[in-house]
Amino acid sequence: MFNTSLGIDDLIFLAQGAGMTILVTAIAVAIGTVLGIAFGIFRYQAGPVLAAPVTFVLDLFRSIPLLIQLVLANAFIGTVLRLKMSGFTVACAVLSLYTAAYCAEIVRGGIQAVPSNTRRAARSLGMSWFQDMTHIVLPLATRIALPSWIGLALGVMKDSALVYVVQVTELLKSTQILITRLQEPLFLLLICGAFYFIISFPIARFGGYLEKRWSND
Amino acid sequence: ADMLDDVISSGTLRCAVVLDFPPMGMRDKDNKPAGFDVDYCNDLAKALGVKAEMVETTFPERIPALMSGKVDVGVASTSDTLERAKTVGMSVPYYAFEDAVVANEKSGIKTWEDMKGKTVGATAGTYEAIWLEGKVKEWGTGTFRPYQSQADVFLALSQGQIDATVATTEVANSNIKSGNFPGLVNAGKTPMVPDYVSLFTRRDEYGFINYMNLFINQQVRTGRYAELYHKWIGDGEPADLTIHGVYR
Amino acid sequence: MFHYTFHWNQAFQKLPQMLDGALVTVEIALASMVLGIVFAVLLTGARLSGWRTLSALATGWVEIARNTPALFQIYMAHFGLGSFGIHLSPFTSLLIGITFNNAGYLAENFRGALKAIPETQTRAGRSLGMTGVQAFGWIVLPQMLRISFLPMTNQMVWAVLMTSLGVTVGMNTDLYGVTQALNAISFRTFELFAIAAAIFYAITKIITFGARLLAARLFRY
Amino acid sequence: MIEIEKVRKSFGQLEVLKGIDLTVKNGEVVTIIGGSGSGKSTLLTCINGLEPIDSGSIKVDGQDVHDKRTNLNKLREKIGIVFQQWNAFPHLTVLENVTLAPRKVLKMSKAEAEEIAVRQLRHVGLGEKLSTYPGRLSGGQQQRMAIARALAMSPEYMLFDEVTSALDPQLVGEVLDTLRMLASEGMTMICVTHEMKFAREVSDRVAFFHKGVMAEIAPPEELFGAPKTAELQQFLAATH
Amino acid sequence: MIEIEKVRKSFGQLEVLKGIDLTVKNGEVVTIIGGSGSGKSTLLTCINGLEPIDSGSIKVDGQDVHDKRTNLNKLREKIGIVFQQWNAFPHLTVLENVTLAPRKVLKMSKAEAEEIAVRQLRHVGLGEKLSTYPGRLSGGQQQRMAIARALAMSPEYMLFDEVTSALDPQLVGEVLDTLRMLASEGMTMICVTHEMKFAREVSDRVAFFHKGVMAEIAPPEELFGAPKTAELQQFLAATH
Ligand SMILES: Nc1ncnc2c1ncn2[C@@H]1O[C@H](COP(=O)(O)OP(=O)(O)OP(=O)(O)O)[C@@H](O)[C@H]1O
Ligand SMILES: Nc1ncnc2c1ncn2[C@@H]1O[C@H](COP(=O)(O)OP(=O)(O)OP(=O)(O)O)[C@@H](O)[C@H]1O
Ligand SMILES: [Mg+2]
Ligand SMILES: [Mg+2]
Repeated sequence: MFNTSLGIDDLIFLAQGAGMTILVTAIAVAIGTVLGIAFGIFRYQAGPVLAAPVTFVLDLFRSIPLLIQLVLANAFIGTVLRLKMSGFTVACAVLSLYTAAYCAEIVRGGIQAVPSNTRRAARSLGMSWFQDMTHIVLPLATRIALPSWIGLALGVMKDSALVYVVQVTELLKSTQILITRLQEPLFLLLICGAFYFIISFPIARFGGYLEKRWSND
Repeated sequence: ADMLDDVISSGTLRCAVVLDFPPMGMRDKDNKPAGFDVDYCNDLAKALGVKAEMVETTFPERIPALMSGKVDVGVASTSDTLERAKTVGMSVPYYAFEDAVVANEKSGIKTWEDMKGKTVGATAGTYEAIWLEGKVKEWGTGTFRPYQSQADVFLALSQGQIDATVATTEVANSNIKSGNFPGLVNAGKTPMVPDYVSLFTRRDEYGFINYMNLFINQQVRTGRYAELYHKWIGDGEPADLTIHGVYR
Repeated sequence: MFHYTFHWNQAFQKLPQMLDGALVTVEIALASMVLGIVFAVLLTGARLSGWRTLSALATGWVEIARNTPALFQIYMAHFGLGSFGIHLSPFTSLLIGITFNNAGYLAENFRGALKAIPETQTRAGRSLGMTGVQAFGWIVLPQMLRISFLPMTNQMVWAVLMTSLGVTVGMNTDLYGVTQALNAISFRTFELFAIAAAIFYAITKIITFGARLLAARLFRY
Repeated sequence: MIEIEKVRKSFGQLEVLKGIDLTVKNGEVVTIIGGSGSGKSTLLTCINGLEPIDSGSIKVDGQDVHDKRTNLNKLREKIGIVFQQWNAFPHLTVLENVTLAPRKVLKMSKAEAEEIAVRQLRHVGLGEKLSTYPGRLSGGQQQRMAIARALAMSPEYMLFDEVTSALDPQLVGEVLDTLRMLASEGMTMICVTHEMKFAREVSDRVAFFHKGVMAEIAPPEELFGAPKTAELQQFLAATH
Repeated sequence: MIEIEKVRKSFGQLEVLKGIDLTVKNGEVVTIIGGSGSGKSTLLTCINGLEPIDSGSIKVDGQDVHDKRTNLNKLREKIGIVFQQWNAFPHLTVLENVTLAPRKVLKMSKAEAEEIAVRQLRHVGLGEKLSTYPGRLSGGQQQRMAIARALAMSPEYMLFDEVTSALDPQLVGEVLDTLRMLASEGMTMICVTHEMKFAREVSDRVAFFHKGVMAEIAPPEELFGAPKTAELQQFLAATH
């Protein structure tokens, strides 16, 4: 384990994988959050009946293994529709919707947690629905939802390990490639695990801290 | 335009290659793709006058990668089974393997028949895996485990998670020789019929399939086939790609 | 409209095999949940024990489980332990991986739930002459399980979804493994995985629905 | 002037207001008392159009609140309301709480809004707390901030819904003092309250609600001194 | 008899009880009043051993509460205590709340425990609510249930810690009535309360706590009629 044949090039190779993990995560979380906010507000505002189709579709993304979502999307886009789309694009698209599905729940919960009297106070001051949303509800919902949202973003980063099925070489896949060549599974896996941990742990802690701080006032 | 036109006009040929299958496909010390299949893809691209792009896939994913439009052609040591031919179009064989049993010394396996009752494994979705799983079922004893990649199979084998695997002679020798896996032995040939492997592309791309057939023919005629064999596999004669007694 | 001809028939013929796989998937998920809850209770106890080493070990478990990919954990359970000469079947490796993950998430949850129960509840129990253990068992624990019930349901759904990662350690009898094996032979990728998706969806719905019924029976307050 | 006529309102099956009639003249202070669930809060939220009504009419300065053509946001500018709880916008400082609506709704400049806000906050005794967040304020201070916030819109009417009932007994006094001050300044007010002493002292008229009906309405001496209905007698006895 | 002698108690740096002496005879009702943080609740939790003390001694029927050899669980069976809030076990019905301790601690049979429980619940006026969950009860009913639960252990002493202060004004009366009833039945009680009227009416003696010291103790007429210390005068003035 200590006399490894892991070279500097290999580390760069791993770093590229890590970069891919972060890139895919960043894109998915960015798009997924925007969509999630839209879906979340829609679900809250439209009521259960009108929102039912959206609710159903979003629920699918939370009820089917991500691995299958990726395989199916890949097969559908490429095999059935015969569109030429890179694995990277497919991965980002699926992960974005996957993120959006969870994010919508978080947003809806956040909005619901804003006390109705606070909203009434805003409306009573003559603010319009939109002003109430932008100045009162979303800022407050953000505070309530941010810890869960951080959890979601980290979850997406960890789940992005599955995009190897659409031929995207992210961190875990890069690690497996190096294992193939160097045959030092334990050492390489520990490096890989440590990387995820080093990114995830402080951010998760920060989320916990925010949650504690904001629930106190 | 059909795919042949598309590839030529796009300027890139995207090949599905499996890179944990030395010496056919692997990564060199710079983690760049290398191996018989990689060179073969490069040759095909050169013949078409385009650039080659290697898209790494696992064994189970190589056909889905083609079907979902991620690649134009598979150069991935793909056995030309009739089942697969229902989905993709196969060229004439461009290589032929013989398979050998690779065992962990401790298992005491000396011939392929000793595998009976043991825990064996192979790469999910490969010709060997399908044969071996069939054998385990036929024996009615022992366990078969499919792994996602050849690397995981050898990892499992060297850790002792499985007792033996079936791999092409080339892969078996290359892995044993690499010294990465102490304690592995070649336990002789299997009674499998030689494993002819083809290039594949979409089933309805006759133009392209025709082109590939002629290309394979040219590789043999020009001696490039033998040259690649010596470069990657070693001394000796490359397998005969014709089968006595039938047309193809 | 599509250039693709669906072969649903061929795929549907494999339904019995896939349903057998679904059964294995549910078995693993259930077993990993039961074990996960047991370990989570132990971990929670360890973290509150005040014994430094024990508490640090438990916290380590919880944080690793929560901060690395499940795929990584399952891979480690097979090949990581394999490096130490511990050989586990794919089934066991998968079960260990998912249990490890479940226990970590649930322990964190239990800790939060405990915090949400006012200390006066224990005090009220103790004032009635109950021992600490009695007060915990009769008063705190039931309330903790109720607060954690929804998260436990979610974790159960997660456990089902995580079984799909078993293929990386050679699992071929669960729903995803069976589907992949069938796909390797026929390559009706879309059809086969669409059916698998529908089965997974049904399983998760049955779980959430069942949990709701159970909750209505268990928690009438 | 607020004119409430035959207002009926149900939530699903439950009829919460069963035909309420009430006219509040400018400068008048009307207090509403009554048991829990008798519909007091509901009436207030109907007055500024936060809740629709089923029948009857509510007119503020002659304008029908529940007419579709009424611009409610506009109308609400002149009706301030303060609730029992969660009045503060916790993510904004005290000053921002008060300036938000003048700036966004009345489109005042920041300086202008702040000038008014500071004046109103001083008025309710919060001149020192401008850049504090509500989370750091006591409940009584939060309620006074909410009053200042409503006043900053220069409303002509103020509605108060049990503004002291979520407060610790020690803090009740400071909020009631603020209300007394407003009353003495001639603000038209409707106050729902449980504080009988306050009601007696400050109101021109006190209304007693019982199960969605305004069972009695009279000047305080009369209502408290000689309750007519058995329900009011009981209610007053219970709250001693 | 409860004998409290020179009891001192600190939380970290903060000395909360600074030498308290108090003897409560059987059948006596002692009320404790005093400002927030003066150590009233702390004293009660020390009496039944929920909190350890730093020095001094507390004896109940001659048995030292803080002696290591004392079986506290046993001792607590004869000291009932009811807190300000979160007394009810929300996951159990009213009947189960009351029978839990008799069954698990006193090892009564289910039938026996239920018989006692029903009797006590009727006693506090909850005979109709046996299979209701506490979440469905009003705050006052919850507190009365907590009292019944303590009574079901047949305690000889009852400690009450501001049992009405989390309640709506309407609900205070019903709980105080229950306490009055207990007092009239001769139960030995220590009640911490903010309700001066109640204290005056029901107590044999009233103790005034101030900053961890028992500043005054006297029969109610004397204590309320002629407060000696400036602190008590101030305190009484503030609570009018
Ligand atoms: N949004 C709502 N949906 C359904 N029912 C409601 C709603 N708001 C109030 N109610 C019901 O209407 C009735 C009257 O409520 P309201 O809040 O007006 O009473 P109140 O007189 O203000 O009582 P309190 O003194 O407790 O504040 C109650 O039974 C309440 O449960
Ligand atoms: N567990 C504890 N840890 C630290 N400090 C405590 C603890 N319990 C009480 N205190 C502190 O001890 C002091 C006395 O508290 P106590 O609850 O006895 O006062 P009290 O007289 O009952 O007041 P109140 O009328 O507000 O209930 C307070 O300053 C309180 O903050
Ligand atoms: Mg109300
Ligand atoms: Mg107290």
